[in-house]
Amino acid sequence: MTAFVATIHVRPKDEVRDPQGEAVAGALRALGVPVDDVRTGKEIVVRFDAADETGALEAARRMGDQLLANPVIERFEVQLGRDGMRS
Amino acid sequence: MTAFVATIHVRPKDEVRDPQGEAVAGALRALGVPVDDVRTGKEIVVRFDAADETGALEAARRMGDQLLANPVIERFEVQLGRDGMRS
Amino acid sequence: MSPFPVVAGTEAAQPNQDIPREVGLTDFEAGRVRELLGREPNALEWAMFGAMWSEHCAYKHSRRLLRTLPTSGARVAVGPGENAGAVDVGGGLLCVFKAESHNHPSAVEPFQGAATGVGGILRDIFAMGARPVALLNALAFGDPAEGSTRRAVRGVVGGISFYGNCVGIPDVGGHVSFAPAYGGNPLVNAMCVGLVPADGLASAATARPGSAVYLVGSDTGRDGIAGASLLASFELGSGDDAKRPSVQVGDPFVEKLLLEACLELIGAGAVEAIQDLGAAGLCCATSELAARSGTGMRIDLAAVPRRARGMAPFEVMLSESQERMLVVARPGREDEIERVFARWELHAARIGEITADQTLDVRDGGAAVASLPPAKLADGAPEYDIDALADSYRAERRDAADMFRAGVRADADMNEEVLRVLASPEVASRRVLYRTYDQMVGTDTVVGPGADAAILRIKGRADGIAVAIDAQPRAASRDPYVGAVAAVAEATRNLVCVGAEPLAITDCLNLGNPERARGAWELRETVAGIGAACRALGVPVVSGNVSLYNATGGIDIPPTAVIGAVGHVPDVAGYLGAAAVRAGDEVLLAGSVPVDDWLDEMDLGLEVRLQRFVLAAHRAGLARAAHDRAEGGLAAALAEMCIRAGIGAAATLPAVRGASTATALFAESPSGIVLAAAPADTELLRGLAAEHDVPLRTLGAFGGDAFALGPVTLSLRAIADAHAEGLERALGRIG
Amino acid sequence: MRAAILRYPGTWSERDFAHALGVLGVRSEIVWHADADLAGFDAAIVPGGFSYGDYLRAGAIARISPGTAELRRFADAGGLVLGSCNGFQILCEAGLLPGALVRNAGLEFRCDWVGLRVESEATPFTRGLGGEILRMPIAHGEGCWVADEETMAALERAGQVVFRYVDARGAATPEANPNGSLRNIAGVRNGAGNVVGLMPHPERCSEDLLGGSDGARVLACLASVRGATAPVPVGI
Ligand SMILES: Nc1ncnc2c1ncn2[C@@H]1O[C@H](COP(=O)(O)OP(=O)(O)O)[C@@H](O)[C@H]1O
Ligand SMILES: [Mg+2]
Repeated sequence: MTAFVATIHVRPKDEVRDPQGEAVAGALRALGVPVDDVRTGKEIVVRFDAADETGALEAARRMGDQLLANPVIERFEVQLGRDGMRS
Repeated sequence: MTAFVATIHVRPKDEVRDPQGEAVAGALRALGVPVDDVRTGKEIVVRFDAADETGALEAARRMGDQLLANPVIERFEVQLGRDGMRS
Repeated sequence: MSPFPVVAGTEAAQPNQDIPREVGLTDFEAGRVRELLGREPNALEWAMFGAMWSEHCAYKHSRRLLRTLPTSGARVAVGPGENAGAVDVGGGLLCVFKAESHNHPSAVEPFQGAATGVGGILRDIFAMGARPVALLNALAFGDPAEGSTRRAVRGVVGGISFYGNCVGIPDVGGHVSFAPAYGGNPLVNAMCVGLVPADGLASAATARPGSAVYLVGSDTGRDGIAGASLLASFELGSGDDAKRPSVQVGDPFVEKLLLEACLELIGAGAVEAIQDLGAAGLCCATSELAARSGTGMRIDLAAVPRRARGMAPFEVMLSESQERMLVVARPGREDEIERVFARWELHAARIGEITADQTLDVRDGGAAVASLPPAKLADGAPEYDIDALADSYRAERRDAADMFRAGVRADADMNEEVLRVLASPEVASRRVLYRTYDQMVGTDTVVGPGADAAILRIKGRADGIAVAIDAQPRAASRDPYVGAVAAVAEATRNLVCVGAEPLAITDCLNLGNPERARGAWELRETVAGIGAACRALGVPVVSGNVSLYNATGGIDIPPTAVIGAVGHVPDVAGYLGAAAVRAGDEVLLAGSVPVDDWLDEMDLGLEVRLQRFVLAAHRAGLARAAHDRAEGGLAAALAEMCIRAGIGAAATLPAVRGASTATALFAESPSGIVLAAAPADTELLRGLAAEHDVPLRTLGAFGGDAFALGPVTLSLRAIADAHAEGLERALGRIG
Repeated sequence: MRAAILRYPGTWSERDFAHALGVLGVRSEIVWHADADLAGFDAAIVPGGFSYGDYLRAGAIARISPGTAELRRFADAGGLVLGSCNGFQILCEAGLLPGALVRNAGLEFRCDWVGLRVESEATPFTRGLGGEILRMPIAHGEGCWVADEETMAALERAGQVVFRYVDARGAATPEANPNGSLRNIAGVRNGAGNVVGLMPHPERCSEDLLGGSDGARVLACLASVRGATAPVPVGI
């Protein structure tokens, strides 16, 4: 088994309203930054073991599908790396 | 002015408790994924105009400092790009 | 000038059968539209009719029946028809309330569906000028052992908690049912209660020609599920993701600002008329406000602040973006309106004005895009008579509805059975759900969730209000009429159990397909049952909501009439509860004894006498505590009293000829209330019961730390744990 | 005693505080964050709510409001500041109090009654209450107080922990901790003692009718700082 670290980026789908983004945009404007648009998302960094890269990628995608993202309003992307801190 | 898009990644500092990460780790284990550790963060995607790359980077850092991250518990990183959608 | 100016649109010339169908109108309805207008509508106009004449907005199948409900009474200040109903609670104060369903959006996205359901009902209340003081919710889910149900519970409860907590309105009560039939179609009904001085009521019927119209709150985007069917007819580029309508996402923060700003302006007298935006968005709000006011309105869609680029006029008209209100300014107060909304950091866009010509004149920049009579949109839909279809249904007898008694064998260990019933998802404590709701914000909650009814004080006064919400889907699945009667009886009985006099109810009807014989019959029987119960009990219906076409896999849900009841508590400090029991108090059963065949007929006369008796006993200071017999029968009722009071009891079962022990313990016959009374008071209590012609039996006494009822002996600790942990266990949250 | 109650967009406990203080005879005024002027007030209350929806982090956007700048000036000049719930979160975000408040362990919003032990009398809000066990409601989703070890140790040394979650017998057990707060911390003060924050809601338990009146004991400390006036009548 190899130690992997996957970062799963979860964002609201483009057409879905993001009230948090709207509030942050307002706050940034109040700070004097002329922002056009703000969208907010989550990133989940998971350290885990897998047999190989294919297995790791598959596991990370399953996490996104089954738990981390709500497919009705969110989409996610996986970024995979070796876990240098552990292996 | 040029249209930029900055992604500010905000993560809990290593020594700070991350209840959300703990909960996700528990849920993933319940799903049968043997995860070692989970940390959760936010990503804020900001579209804005700046004179040049230096100015844009500075503005994005200021957003992180003044609003997007709480230095007591979080650190942040800026990733900067041109905003192809607008420019 | 012709009343219908020429309107842009290529379809205007020749009739097109596809468009009306695609916006959900039948050929008959389309014909009626053409007849009313005397011309062929353009595409946008068809879409507006399609939305306004949908079942959701027009009550086509239920309106005739709803008219049979009693809606008037000495305390009724506002009956059905407005955004919410209102009763007079004395001292110049009105209590405004309504329940509404958000089932279909919650089935698609439980969290946002439930959250926006709460948002919608809040807007109905503050559109009346009332400050919301409490929320309640009635929910129904599938089998709690299923993963999908568990996700739905988490999502729905999470959404309610997210929205209500952020706006800062306490959630004080609710009702939860579980049955497999709700698996694919959970029910999410939200109720809100507000208070307003009688002279501070706002209305959508008070706009006058010449006044300015503002659209306030969130920007308008492509949100809204109703849009989905419409989009097809406008053939937007398929695969263009950004143009697909999307799930409505709620922003409780904006709702809170909207609430405060609207109440401030209404309180200052700056608002001439006001209407919230809900289903069918701007289309519905503009046409209803104009129709109710008997005026016309001219609006310019180009003035509507948008969140998405490139929105077409029909998208702006039909968007269901949340947290928006339509506000008509009193002439001369426009600056004040703009100033106050700006201070609350909200957009207020002046989008048009009220006109005298009875036309809703919609423009997009310079171009006229729709021109329709608002009254025809709002009230012109046909009403369908479902009587013949209902008559054609042959009701089949179904199984007994008392789920617990039915499952208990005569030789079962009754100790085990009592624990099983107390821990069952139908009976177990809901605390695991409601502890995620703020129950106390506002500092008016005297009794919150977990009691028969919640009690709210009114600051500066001795009196207060009580609220309860209930449903009887199991009884209704066998007999919708009896189920509806039982739901009204239970909701009002729950008020009586805390010492409140029932004033009025709101009803939220969740039913299946009214175009099928059985659905039509269930709808008719349900409304008839509510009407009969309300007339007998003297409580009018002041508001309500109908949600049809609820089904899982083509099978309709059980007819589920959710009843929200509001009562008056003369002295909140001296409320009646279930917890004030003392050792030595007698255990009494007032009203009916548990029987097997209660579903054959409900004795409304006894229910009325029982409620009057318990209120009289409370007023005379003869009852220390009360709790009604409901899910889980007498065993659950007495156990719950013991748990709440932290005290045991030793009682016998009422002897009923022919009734088994299981029936005596678990039958859910209505019209029964367990009372606690000091031994010194029971003589007078018996006299009072006789006066009211209500049977009253002494079953035993409270005291000790054992729960003993007939053959059952359990420790207080055991019944408390079963009741406390049952729901968490059923939902798989603890092992 | 004249107290200002700060209202941000999304605040919802301001009226509750005004009512509770009124019952105790303390005059208060609700002030809007954007043009807050605290001159002339003896105390400022930062009440509960969801300022700016608590988007990003609870209290994060409120931190950059002019009201918070005014609050900082007021506190620096020795004014008394009490933050409850969202108010505590805002004070931490603003750096007026140490530590930060993150999502509850278990992630759920919790509304319940909790036990609190008063750990420090060295604040104007707890004078005479040292060691007392109080019952108060909480209602929050981000009440897990955290700080690095150094801050934590310094705080304990200086006696800046004001309230701890405890069980009925006064023990700071994990079961008594509703949100996973470090060392069961429910409330802290600044070094000078004039700024105090706590997650529970004293304004919700200031009358017996509402299930308890321990909150009134805390608010009464404030009332006694300077002579209280007669009870203020309150309507709805
Ligand atoms: N979804 C909910 N949200 C809040 N409180 C709820 C909810 N469901 C039930 N409750 C509360 O739990 C208690 C028990 O509910 P229920 O069994 O329906 O009571 P009853 O039989 O007295 O009507 C009541 O106080 C009710 O208000
Ligand atoms: Mg009841």
